[in-house]
Amino acid sequence: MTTKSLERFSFAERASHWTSALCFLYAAFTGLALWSPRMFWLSGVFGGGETVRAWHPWAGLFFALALGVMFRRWAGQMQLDSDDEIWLAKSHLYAQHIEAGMPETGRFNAGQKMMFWLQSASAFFLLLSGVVIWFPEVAPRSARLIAILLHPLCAAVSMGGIMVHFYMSTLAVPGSMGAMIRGRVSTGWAKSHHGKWFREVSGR
Amino acid sequence: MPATTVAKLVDTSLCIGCKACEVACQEWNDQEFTLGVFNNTYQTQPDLTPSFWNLIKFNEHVDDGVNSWLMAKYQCMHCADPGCLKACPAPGAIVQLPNGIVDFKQDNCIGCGYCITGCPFDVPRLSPTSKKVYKCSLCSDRVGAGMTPACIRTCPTNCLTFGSRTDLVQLAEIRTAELKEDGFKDAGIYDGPGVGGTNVMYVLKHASEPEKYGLPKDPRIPWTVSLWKGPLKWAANAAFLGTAVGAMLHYLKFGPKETHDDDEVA
Amino acid sequence: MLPVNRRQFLQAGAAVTATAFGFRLEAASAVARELKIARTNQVQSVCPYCAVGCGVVIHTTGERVKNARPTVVHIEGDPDSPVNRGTLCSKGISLKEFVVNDRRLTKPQYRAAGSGEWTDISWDDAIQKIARRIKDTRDKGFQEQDAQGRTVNRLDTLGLIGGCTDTNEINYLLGKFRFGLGILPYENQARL
Amino acid sequence: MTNGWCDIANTDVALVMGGNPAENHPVGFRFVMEAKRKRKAKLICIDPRFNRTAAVSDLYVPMRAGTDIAFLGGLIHYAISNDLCHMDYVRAHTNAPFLLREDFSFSEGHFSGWDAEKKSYDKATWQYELDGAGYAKVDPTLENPRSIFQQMKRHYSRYTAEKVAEICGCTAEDFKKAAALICSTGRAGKVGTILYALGWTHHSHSVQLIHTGAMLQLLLGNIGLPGGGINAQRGHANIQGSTDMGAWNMLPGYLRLPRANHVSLDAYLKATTPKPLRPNSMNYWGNTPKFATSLLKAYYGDRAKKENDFGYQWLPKLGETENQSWGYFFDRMHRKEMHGFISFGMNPVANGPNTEKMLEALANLDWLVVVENFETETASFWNAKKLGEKFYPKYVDPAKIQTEVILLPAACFAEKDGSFVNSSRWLQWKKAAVPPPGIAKPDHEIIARIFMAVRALYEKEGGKGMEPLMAMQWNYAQPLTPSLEEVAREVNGRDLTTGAQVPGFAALKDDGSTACGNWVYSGSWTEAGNNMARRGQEDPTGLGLFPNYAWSWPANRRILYNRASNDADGKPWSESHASIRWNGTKWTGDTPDYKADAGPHDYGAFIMLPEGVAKFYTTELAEGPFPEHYEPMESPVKNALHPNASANPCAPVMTSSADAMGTPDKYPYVAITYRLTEHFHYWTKHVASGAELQSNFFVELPEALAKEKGIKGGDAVRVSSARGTVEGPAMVTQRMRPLTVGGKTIYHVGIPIHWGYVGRVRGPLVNNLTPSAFDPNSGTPEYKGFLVNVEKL
Repeated sequence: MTTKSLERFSFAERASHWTSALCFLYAAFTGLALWSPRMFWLSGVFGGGETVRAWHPWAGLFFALALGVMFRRWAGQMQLDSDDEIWLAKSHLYAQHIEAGMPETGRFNAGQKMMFWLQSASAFFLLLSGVVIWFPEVAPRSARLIAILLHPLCAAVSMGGIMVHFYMSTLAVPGSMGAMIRGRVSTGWAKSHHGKWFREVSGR
Repeated sequence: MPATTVAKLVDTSLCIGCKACEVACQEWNDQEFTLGVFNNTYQTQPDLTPSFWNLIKFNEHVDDGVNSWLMAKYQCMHCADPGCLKACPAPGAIVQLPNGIVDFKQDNCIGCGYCITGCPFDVPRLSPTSKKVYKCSLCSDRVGAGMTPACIRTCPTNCLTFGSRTDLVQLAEIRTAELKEDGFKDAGIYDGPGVGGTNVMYVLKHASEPEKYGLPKDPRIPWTVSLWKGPLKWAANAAFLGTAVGAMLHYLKFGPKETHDDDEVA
Repeated sequence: MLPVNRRQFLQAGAAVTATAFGFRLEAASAVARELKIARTNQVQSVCPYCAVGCGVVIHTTGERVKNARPTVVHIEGDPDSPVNRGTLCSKGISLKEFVVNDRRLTKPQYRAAGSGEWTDISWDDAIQKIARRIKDTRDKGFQEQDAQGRTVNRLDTLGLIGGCTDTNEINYLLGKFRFGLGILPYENQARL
Repeated sequence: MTNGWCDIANTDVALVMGGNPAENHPVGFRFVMEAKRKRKAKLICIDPRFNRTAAVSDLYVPMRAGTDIAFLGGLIHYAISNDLCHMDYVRAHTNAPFLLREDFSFSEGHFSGWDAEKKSYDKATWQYELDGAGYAKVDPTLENPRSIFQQMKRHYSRYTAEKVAEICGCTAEDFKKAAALICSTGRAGKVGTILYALGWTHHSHSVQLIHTGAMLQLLLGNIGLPGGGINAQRGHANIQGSTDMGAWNMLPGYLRLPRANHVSLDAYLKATTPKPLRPNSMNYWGNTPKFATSLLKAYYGDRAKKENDFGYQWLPKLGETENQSWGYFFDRMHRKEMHGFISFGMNPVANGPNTEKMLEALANLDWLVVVENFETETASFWNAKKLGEKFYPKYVDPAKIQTEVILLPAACFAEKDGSFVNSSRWLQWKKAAVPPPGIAKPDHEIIARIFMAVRALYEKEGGKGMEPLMAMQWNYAQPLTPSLEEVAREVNGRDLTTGAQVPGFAALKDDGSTACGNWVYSGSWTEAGNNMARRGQEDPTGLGLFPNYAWSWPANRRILYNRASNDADGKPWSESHASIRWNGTKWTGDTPDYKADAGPHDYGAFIMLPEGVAKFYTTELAEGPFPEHYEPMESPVKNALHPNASANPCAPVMTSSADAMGTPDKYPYVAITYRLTEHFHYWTKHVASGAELQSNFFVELPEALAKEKGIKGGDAVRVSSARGTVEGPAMVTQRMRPLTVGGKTIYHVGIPIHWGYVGRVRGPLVNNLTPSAFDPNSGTPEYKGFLVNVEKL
């Protein structure tokens, strides 16, 4: 084994990520079906309206559980430090691929950290409101009234975020997808995108 | 020719709490009769259920030593702007017929229960067994065959009347005037202007206090439901579209983020 | 009198509303859940509960079906009755539940002296047993003359009650039964 | 009812007292609501409970159970003393001008002629003062102190508003408010009705109570007018019909059952046919011989001949003073004086007073036959201990009960033809719609089969009383399953010479040439066919009479005493309220309760009465010619008018071991039993819908009493009387108010009746509590106003 590749994500990390991702996708698409009659056709793709009604909450629950695993694992690493603040202030440069003046990033850059917190927060509220919506005959009306607003609101935020996440991980930063699938990245990739982390793990 | 909007008028001043309408509804809709639990009232059930769509609420009051026992029928109000329909995601599960009847088609219902939250009157009920939502259909089957709804057909005291909405509004106005003449200065019509008018209307002796009858004071589709099904929907749609377009433009302009150290590519 | 057919019945029902509101309901109709009384036979009857005497229409199915017993599928108020004009109370509107009821008695039953349970008995045996008991009681208790020698032809050791929900004709027959046997203790619900 | 359901819509003031039509006759009540809406009629509800009728009434006055006569007597006093009577009506159509004998008197709760030993009256002093021709003397000015009007005025002068309040527990102000409204109908142009039911009949003074109501209506000129009358809302589909058809001491058509001293038809007719008491009295009951003879011809056919008194001797005879009504014969059964019992569609264990006594009585029989739709408490009485658990501690186990029981399944209403008579006296024909379930049979077939089997046994073996048994005519085309149409034709009657159906009772003869099973139904099935099945929608008078819908007894007359809706000269009291009118040669409109072509002055308006006029004062009742307030047999207080004659002096008291009576020290609360709109009697506990609407037995308690006892809504309570107990959850309510009676706070305990130990829903039988106290005239038990105690469990 040369030093040409590094382990970026452990098996457990990848497993929980993809579990939550698949659940998220199912919940997102079926959520869209339940969101508006215009999108109800989507329910046909995912098993029909009644199935979607039955499975969406479970998908959501598993999404939240898997995310919970990720949260426990990563929450420590996702704390923002002073470099992250600079990074965030200069994130427009990052978007334009201008590296000059950008601080070196650790295992996760500030954008990823923000994504993490955003997804965690919305997942928490999605779960909370989702349970209320799951059992309308039990949940108090006032809770339901808040939930039906909170749930789609969080879902929209979450899905918007995931769209960005998806873009970043596929087209915008080649190599990312491989990292999450196979778990490894090239040293070059690591150096380029997460310099600080590269030095930490490679000891260079 | 546009269909006549049909309506039901509940003249609470004529209700004697005989519960014929409750049973007529059960009987016509082949609902199973169940046993009740004693709860210190004459009211049949504490609330509507998936198989009990029409409940007389027995409201007891004593004001200044004078008893009153205000009975009011409680069922789907067949709103002109139905909150249930607004909240429903499943096409065809809740339909608003040209005659104004808001009907639930259980074949299309997915049991999400959004209608329960959307309803300002808290009427639809989710069946735990069939996982579908049920409520008064205003006997759309009977009305379709030229018959009056079962509850109205059986009402002995003319507390319930069925007809075109315009006619019933007139009748309600006449009754209100009569009640005022009889000394009920607060008499009035309750027809939910906040939901575009309901096709089930009430004549109340104490119109400024509908809560006395167990009716919500100023029924409106909950603002969260309106926000959810209105601005939020559009904002979210715009945000999704914006994100997607943004990503595309970003890629076209900046392309992918390059990795520098080619030699070390795995 | 012939039972009304469905059409007349529906017309009668609609006519009430039409006169009241000046429009026909058909125009307002747009949907059809299936009408469960669309193919029923209708018979006019009278509610057996209180003495308001509401006219009812009994909807039945199965009259013309071979190897099937006609059964009641729905009962509602008779719009032609000036008393109830198609309306009914909570008891009347659920008369179907009274007629078609798994608690109805369907066969004669017998409880022997000292027994703790019912046993089945045939109609013939039941009638014979009753006739025998009546005769024994009557033979023992029938008075042709009283103490003063006046003809009284009376029986007061056998009691008879009923009639409040039986028809006049049955009550008349019950009266003949009573006076044939000479029964004096004969009561109905009027006092209770 | 003197009037009818539809007619209630014509009223201006509806007094509901002793009834709760909104709950128990909801469909009939629609006409009250119509009157309220269309005529601005006022509805007054006087009841111990604020019930569903009270909820829609214009005035509700609470009143202690059993004090109705005091309230009504107060109204009579109020009307007379405030000059609110319809005096022209009173002068023209009542016996107010009649003079009483000088020796008639009333003091300390007793009328003249009281025999304290026999507990009955010698009625000689109650009679009218007669002239030489046997007619009653009258004073048209009503000034004579011995005139009934003056006597009545004096009798009720004691019933002041304050006295009424003291007795009834309402306030004098409430009483006056009610009185002003009710008495507002005491003039031409305004009509009031009284709607009553079991709240008036379930007393030990029930007949006098209804008499008081009728007196009030006469004073106000409300009898005979559309929208008026005194209207019993009868409780069972054909309770009116079964009364018309004769029960207890009656033959069909209200002909009296012969008594032993009526040794011949002639003696019977002499004793039961009244003589006119005024020269202008039509005295229609003078036709009794025609009705009786025609009945005998219907009963005994060709065997009834003039020579054998038309078979009169075959009829059973009551002893001279014998009473075989409910309370008496169950008492005899309890004393083992009866051996067999047949119950057709009745449930004495549930609906008779003092359930435990009923159970013991049935256990003393040799055999019992029950013909029913459902298994009843009566059919399974031998299993009461097991099914009814703790309520029958003394009741023995089945092994010790030697009564044989045969339970026969009967067809229900939808499974047989025939006619029912509603409260409006309408005979309505119904048709069988479906066959009975299983091998159940229609009642007439059951009756016929038993009767034929008994006859067969007698034919084979001989026995006692063969002649009356065999003489009864049973010549139906199919004797075992008589067609009810055939029976209905027999009831209507026919001319035996022509074979044609008689057109009405006017055609009946006393020479044996006509046969008629019930003269009041004569006209129901004429040559024109079955009039009971008519469905005509015409209403020519616009008063809701519907003369061509069904058929009303007598003679299709829809409003009884309708001649009285016109003044002495035949002019309507008011144009809007006359169902018949005199056009100079005949009466038009409703079938006149009068000779159709007789001039207004020819006869008195009340043709059925020997007086020819209506009676404020009657000698026919046991406890007095004027109604007097007596306390219930169990009362929390002494009679405020005459403490030494507190309860009805003539009311029978049963003395069996099961007949304990309670006193207020042990049982301080006044109990009333009643029906709920959700249920029908003891039937709907078998029906799913009734079971759903009100699944649970409960006890209604005033909030104040509940507070005193620490009882909250839903807490289990035990109600006990001197006879037995019931247990159930308490419904604590403000709808039952504490009443102040003679300075003492009186609480009512409300107990709905509908449960029992068999049914889809079950609960205690409330008659565990009720006393075997009865009205002396009608034999009705006292279900309203008996004493109980309440404990929290």
